[in-house]
Amino acid sequence: MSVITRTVTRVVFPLILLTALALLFQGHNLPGGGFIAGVLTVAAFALVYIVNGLDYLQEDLLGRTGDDVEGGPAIVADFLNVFAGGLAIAAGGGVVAILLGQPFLSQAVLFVHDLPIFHELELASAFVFDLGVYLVVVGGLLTILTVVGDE
Amino acid sequence: GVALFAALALPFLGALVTPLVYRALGERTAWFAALVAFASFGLVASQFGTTGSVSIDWIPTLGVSLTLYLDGLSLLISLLASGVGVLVFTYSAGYMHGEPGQARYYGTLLAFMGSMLGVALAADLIALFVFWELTSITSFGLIGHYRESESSLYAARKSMLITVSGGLFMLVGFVLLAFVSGDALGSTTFTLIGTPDSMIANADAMRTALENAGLFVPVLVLVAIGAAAKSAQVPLHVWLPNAMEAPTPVSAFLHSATMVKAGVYLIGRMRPLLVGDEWMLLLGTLGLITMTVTALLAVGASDIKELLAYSTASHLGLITAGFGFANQLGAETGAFHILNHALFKATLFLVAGIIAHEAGTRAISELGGLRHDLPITGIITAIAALGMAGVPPFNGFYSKELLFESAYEVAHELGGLAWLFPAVAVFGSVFTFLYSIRFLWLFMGEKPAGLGEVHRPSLALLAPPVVLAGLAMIVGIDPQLAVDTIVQSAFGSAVAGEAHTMSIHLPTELTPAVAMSAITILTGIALSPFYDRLRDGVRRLTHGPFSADWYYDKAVYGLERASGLALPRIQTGQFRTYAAWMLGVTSLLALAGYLAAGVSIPAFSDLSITAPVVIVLLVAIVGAAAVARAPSHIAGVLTLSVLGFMVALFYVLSSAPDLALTQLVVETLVLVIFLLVLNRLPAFYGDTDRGTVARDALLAGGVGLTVTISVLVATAGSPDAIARFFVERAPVPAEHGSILADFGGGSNIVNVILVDFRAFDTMGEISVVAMAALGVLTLVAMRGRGESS
Amino acid sequence: PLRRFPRAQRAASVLGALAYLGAVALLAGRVADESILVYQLSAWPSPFGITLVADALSLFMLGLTAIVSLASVAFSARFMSGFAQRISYHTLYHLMVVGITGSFLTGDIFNLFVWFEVMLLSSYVLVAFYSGPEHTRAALTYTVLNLLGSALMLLAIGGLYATVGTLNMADMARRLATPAQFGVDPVPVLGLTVLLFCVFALKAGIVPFQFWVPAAYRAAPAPVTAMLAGVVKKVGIYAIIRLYFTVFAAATLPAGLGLPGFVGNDFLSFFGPIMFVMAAGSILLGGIGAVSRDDLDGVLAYSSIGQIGFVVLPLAVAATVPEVRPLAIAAALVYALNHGLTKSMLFLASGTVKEAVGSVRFERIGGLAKRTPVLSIGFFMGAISLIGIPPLSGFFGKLLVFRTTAHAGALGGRGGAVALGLSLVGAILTIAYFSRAWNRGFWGTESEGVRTATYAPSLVVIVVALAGLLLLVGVGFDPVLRAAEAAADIALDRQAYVDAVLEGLQ
Amino acid sequence: MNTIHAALVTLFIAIGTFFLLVGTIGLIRLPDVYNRMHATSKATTLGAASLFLAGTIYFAPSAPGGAGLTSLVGIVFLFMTAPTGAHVISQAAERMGIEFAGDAVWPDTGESRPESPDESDE
Amino acid sequence: MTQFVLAGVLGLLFAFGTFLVLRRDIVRVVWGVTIISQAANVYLVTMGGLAGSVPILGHGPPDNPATITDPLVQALVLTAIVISFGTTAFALVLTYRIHEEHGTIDLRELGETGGEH
Amino acid sequence: MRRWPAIGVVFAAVWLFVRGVALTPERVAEELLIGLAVGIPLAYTFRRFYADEIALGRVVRVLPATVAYLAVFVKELVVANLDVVYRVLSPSLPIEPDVVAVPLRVESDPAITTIANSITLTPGTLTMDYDNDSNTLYVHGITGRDEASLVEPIRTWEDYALVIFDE
Amino acid sequence: MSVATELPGFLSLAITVGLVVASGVTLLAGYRVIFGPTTPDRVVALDTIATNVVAIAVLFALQTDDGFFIDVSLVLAIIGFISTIAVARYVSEGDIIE
Repeated sequence: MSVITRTVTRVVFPLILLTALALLFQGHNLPGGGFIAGVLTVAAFALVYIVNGLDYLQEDLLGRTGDDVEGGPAIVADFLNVFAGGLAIAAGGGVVAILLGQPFLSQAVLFVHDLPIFHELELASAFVFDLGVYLVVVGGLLTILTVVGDE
Repeated sequence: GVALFAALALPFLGALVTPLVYRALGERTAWFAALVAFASFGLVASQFGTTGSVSIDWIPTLGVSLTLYLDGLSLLISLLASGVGVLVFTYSAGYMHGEPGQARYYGTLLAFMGSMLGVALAADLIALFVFWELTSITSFGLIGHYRESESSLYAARKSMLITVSGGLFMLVGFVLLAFVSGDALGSTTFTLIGTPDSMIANADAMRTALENAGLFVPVLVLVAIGAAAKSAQVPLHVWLPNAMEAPTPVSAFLHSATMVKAGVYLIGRMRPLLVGDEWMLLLGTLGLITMTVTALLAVGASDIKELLAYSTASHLGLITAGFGFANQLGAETGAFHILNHALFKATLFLVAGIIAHEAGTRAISELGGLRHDLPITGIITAIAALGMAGVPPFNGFYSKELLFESAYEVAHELGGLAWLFPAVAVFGSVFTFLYSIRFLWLFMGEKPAGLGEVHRPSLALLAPPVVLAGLAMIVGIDPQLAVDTIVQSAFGSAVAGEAHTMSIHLPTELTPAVAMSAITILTGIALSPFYDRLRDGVRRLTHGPFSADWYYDKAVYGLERASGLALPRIQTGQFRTYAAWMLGVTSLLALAGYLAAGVSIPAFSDLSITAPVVIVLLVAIVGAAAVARAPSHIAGVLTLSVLGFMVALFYVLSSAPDLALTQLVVETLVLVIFLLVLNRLPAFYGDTDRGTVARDALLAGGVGLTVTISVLVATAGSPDAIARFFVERAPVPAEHGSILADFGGGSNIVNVILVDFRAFDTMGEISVVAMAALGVLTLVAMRGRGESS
Repeated sequence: PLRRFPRAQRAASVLGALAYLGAVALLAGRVADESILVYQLSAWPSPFGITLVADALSLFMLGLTAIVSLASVAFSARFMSGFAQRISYHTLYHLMVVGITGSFLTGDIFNLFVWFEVMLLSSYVLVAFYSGPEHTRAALTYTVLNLLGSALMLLAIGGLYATVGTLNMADMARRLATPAQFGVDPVPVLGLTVLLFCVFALKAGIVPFQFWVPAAYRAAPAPVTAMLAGVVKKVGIYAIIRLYFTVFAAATLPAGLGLPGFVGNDFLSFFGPIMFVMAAGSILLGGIGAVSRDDLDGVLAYSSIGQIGFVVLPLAVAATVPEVRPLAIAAALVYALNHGLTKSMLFLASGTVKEAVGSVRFERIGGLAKRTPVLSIGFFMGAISLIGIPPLSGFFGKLLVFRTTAHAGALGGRGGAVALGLSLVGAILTIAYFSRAWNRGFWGTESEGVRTATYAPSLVVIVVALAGLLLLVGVGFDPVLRAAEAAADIALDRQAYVDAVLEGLQ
Repeated sequence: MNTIHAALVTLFIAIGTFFLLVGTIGLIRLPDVYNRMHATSKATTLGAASLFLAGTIYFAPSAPGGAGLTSLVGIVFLFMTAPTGAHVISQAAERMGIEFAGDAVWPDTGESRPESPDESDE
Repeated sequence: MTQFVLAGVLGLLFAFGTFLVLRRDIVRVVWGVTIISQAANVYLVTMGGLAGSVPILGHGPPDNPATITDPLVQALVLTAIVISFGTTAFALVLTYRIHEEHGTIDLRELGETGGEH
Repeated sequence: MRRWPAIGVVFAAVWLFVRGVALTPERVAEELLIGLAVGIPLAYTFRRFYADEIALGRVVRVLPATVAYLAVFVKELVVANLDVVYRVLSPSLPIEPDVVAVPLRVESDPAITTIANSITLTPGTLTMDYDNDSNTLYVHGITGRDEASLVEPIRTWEDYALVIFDE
Repeated sequence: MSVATELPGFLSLAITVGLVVASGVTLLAGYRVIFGPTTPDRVVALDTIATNVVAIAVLFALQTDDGFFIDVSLVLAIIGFISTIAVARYVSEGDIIE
């Protein structure tokens, strides 16, 4: 279809992605979190997928020029990896807590101040959990979209 | 001591090892089996005369322990089981020559013998029940030995159904007994006999406990059903004639010596515990009715094994009647007749096997004059059949005379219609005399032409009947010897209280019992020429709905047809009915729950809801209505997304921002997926007829109503929720160290809750998302290859 | 990611199952010595964090799960096609096991919902695994019914949270025990619990929620059916026991029950008659249904409906007659255990037959006993243990059911005698349909498909191993009974549960 | 905040809601799709944009919790995507050949609609 | 304090949801399920109580613990939303697979092709 | 050495806006750094998207043209909406719709997009379709003016776009 | 939070009026969604609904004056745009990839 939507998506796409990432990062003390970030990223990819089509997504996106694996088109394989990684990160976050001697999945935030330019930012290890959730949602929903999309 | 366990374990070990032995020895496993049987016979015999009980406790919490108790009665049964076992095994070495599946046959037969020994020796109720059910399972296997022929499958199923269900009733009786023993003996035990705090040891304490718990009659009835099912009493005798399908050694073993003895053994064992006038009423009548009815049926039988099967049932009726009578003589009859019946009936079955094996047919009508080519079997049959007929000086006579004595004595002191007992006893034993003479007649007269030439049986076939006939002969000649070796102690353990010595010898003066037996013999001889007409009479009687088979077939096959028809009505396959049922039942139950709790709808107070929320909800309702009446798929999807927007707006207005965000984006993705899926589906409109729409609307209303009520009552309460903890624990406190672990560390409480407090839920539902992805992937990937790949 | 090489995948998943069994055994050891062990996830004190509670009851169920899942994983390593396993069967399967464990171990109600979802979603996929025509259809009914169930569950949980004010089960029990001082009024709670109960009944497949059972069991691949029949049913039963006997047993309604026919003023006496009717319905329907099925799966599916009736029956008796409650729950647990073991073994056996012959319709499979004596012995043992022949474990389930009903009857509890009669009828029906299935399927003339088929020995080995396990449970029944009674006592005394979970705070 | 800020904010809010109302009335009253799109894509977007501006002014650039500049991005985003949405919709509309209200001619082709690719359901 | 309007609205939503579920073609069933799960989510939100300000706080301990809608419910709802989305997506694909296998998507003759064959 | 990091920097600027940070310099600095840490990898991942974006070298030369363009854009927007409002509210609906084909002089993608969007926002016109082999826009007009006067404001936009995208 | 003491009267009035008008407008647009004769003008209606839901969200943000809702409305705009494109795409030629 016509060029206008294509260019508009090309401009809007990073904006949506940035909002999603913004929501992810400010998830801790502003309403955000893994879910919404994941779902929004999926919406962004769905947009690209709807406007430019899957093949365009495969080429320009990732240089993934495979034939489709048995589960469906090519990039599904690494969507699967994405959500497998997400699960691993989330569970890993938990296991790390076990290794530090506390019971499973206990988050702690650590404040680092007296860093040179930005004083006192707190980075919570709950963020790791958010990241896990984010990756799982992205991987899962993208897989669903792609698989459902191309038959 | 340990010999009892060895005697018990040996047959089971033999059974386990039989397939291996069969692979090594081929057909000569029979001797191996005979050896195992003989070893356990020897072990039991070595315990002769001692009465001891050994126990390993199996389940102490339930008070169940595997205790083996040996006294007269169990010694008698176990000697019979293993002795006849030895003979049957040698017999089957000749009989089963060249038949397939012998490893299976000997294994089950040995297992059966072991479990029969278990039944005889088990001293506590559960162990008894264990071996009891094992006998019925192994007999199931044995009767279904010829597993190609339809009739033996039918017989196997029938016998299993009847005996196992009888066993279940019995189990209930045992449970009740154990329950009652709880307050009779202090602690609930299952041990029936042997230890001093067993049930039999203090029987009267048990009886009083049973009476005032009002459980005496149920226990009696349940146990009687169990025993009746096993010993083929009327009306549960139907499995017996069909069990003829089993090979003859099996039927000899099962029918004469062991399985049907299990029932009467149980009766004998329970006698000191439950004896009384209900016991006499129930078992006496049951026994005597069986005796006559099956004697009649035996007269009507058309082939020799069927005749012998019915006669087994009638003799067992006799034994039950004996045990049923509440006096010492009754117990004497039972104990003595157990021995006699085993001796002559096993011989007759083996003889029947020889006849069937050599002559080739089992039909009575074309057998005759077998004494020319089967001379020794002729003598054997003479001894056994006359014993069965109760002719002096053969062994059956003494026990039948005892029955007459006890029946007469019972009639003597009860008076009134207790006189039916001796009358029915005489009536029944006339027919017993008739069919046994008929069986003997097979050897007299000359051979009909139809019979091929019968060639003489091999030694393995001939030896066991000879041994049994010899034993029967000895018992016939001086019964006193048999009595004070074994029957005396057997009878001793079947009576409550003191047992006086029994002295059996040829009658030397005219007592009423002798008169009754004389009457029987004379009328028998008188009636024997009219045998054929009697037989046809009996056959006509049992054709229609009088044969008990009819009831059984009606019950089983009727049930099958009924369920074949009824089920499609319930499991229609229509998803609508399922959902309707489910939602209907849930809403009904929920409403019942509310009503039962007497929930009160709170009074109608102010509506503290802001205006835009009302309008948004109005739009949501309109959207939902539009979805219900959407003309096309696309319209439905669009209104659905409008509904989604409205719901998201509702979240925004009720100040739940990230909820709104998620709901919105999820809504869009659902829309996208709908669109992806929709273009593949045909645009289809179900034309709806009125009735279903009305019922659906009604059901939907019910569900809506339930939800409304639950919303109303649920929001009524305002408990002090645990949310305050989250509120003051989530954000970062003012002063803090570098690492703080017991504060959430984020001012967005929802996120902190999701990620920090109940991180496990988040784990759960990201795995749900992951699985959804996998599920979709699998569904699509598995498109081509279905089941078989 | 480990999809790359299938052999390792198979081995990894069987090892996973073994590790799971090991973990359960470890937990069993720990539970044996201090009876309830509580594990505060993510270190937040318990009414606010999620607690994993491992007491004898949940461990009893976990043991059953570990065994059944090990057997069916090993079974599926051979049964499922290579492609199926590579794609996602094992991950789905393990996620289902994770869901099941989570729901057994969790201490709060929303988490229970989440794990139900995990377990349900994976079972949707597994039921729809072979997407042949009737597989998808069965999957559809199963899916939509459970979607509705989970929606209703959300309703109930939300309502419970609104009324009781907490999600933690122990905290709930505490609040319902003394509702006044928490500002909780237990009147609306009953309805919500009924809703929840329906969801659990749907999960356990009790009448009238058993519509998905015959279809789903037939559509799912054999190891999945073994899991469904053996374990997912038990999750429902466990949830019922846990919630009703520990949590809601505390609540008393001051006004008593309004409806006629329900006496007594606590929640259980309301559920007693209801469970009784459901148990009766499922026993009769299961028995009658199984008698006229003409394929092995159908018989097994309906018989599992029948057997679940036997599990619920003692629960019904427990709900109405308080004196026999521990015994009744032990009976229900023992019966659930042996139903889980036997039924999964029977489904695996029929899976083997289906995989070899192609179908399990009776007219296609005759004379299996001749062709595969070992397999048929395994099947026979399963059949007779369900019938209740000693010394297999089914007998003890039946014995305990009889004892409870007998005791209930003897103590004059209403319906004791009826329950006894009902259980006897159920037992007779079981004999009827199993003897029929055995005659049709295993004895009789050997049909064409059976003779030419090749039976995979590893599958037969698993079936026989399970049969041996049955025998082991039967013979050494004593530890099982003690475990069941420990589980029953734990399930019943709330106090230990509450202060194990919420120790130390107010 | 002093009154002129408040006055400015109320001014933009009034303008926004007014354009919103006009857009929807346009959606209701205009006869067919293309004309409706005129009203909605212009009026409602402008309404929403002015409301965003109200938000920006109301939350001064030192926004608590980052609201100020985000609404500027919102304005830019609305201005860019609204016409694209209208464009896509009108293209979809004339792709499935909805004839214009009144007299419309298609400049280069004689007949009044293009070729339609796939199935249409009625 | 109960709000009645909402109760009515929710009841109606559920009624429409089940009504759709009871239709004969599968897409409507899925719609019904979607509506029901959205209504369930709304119901959960109402359970958390509706009045009160947003549940996010600035730095430091909050000053008004009483009147924020309790965030727990929102966390639960958020989980429920994503879960119901996952299952809805799956149900949709399942209907699509059904259509592929059977060719039709209405339940009636799905019924009698089925039955206990 | 290629150009996607430039795009990354633009992303950092946009990230500044999206987070909505207070315009105090050190807040801006740290957000810029975070934006950089976020934008660069994002730009790297989607480098193929912006493979042929405008070269940054000439941005400085066309800055005045864009400012002029934006000012005219806002004026036209307000005028457009007023007369749409007038048309919609008057009871007689004075609209006579007609479609005109406008051949475009610009043929670079961003230029066309800007033209299309700005047209849609100006009074009385809506871009209906664009086919890219004959490079003409089909505009749907709602005011009854004839074709030439309808096309005339589009030309003015075009020579603005020509300056901005200078080809 | 640097707002002065309280919201000036006519501002809160303007906001409540805006809220009522906006939600009313959604009802009207919803009407068009339900009864639009052809599919595209359902889509147009949906798009309009999305936009003024965006406006409503912004208004609500103004009302509770803490700046979180702006992000929400931004996402709302994104969502509206995406769903419009998806629907338009589906309506025209059955969607998705060529």
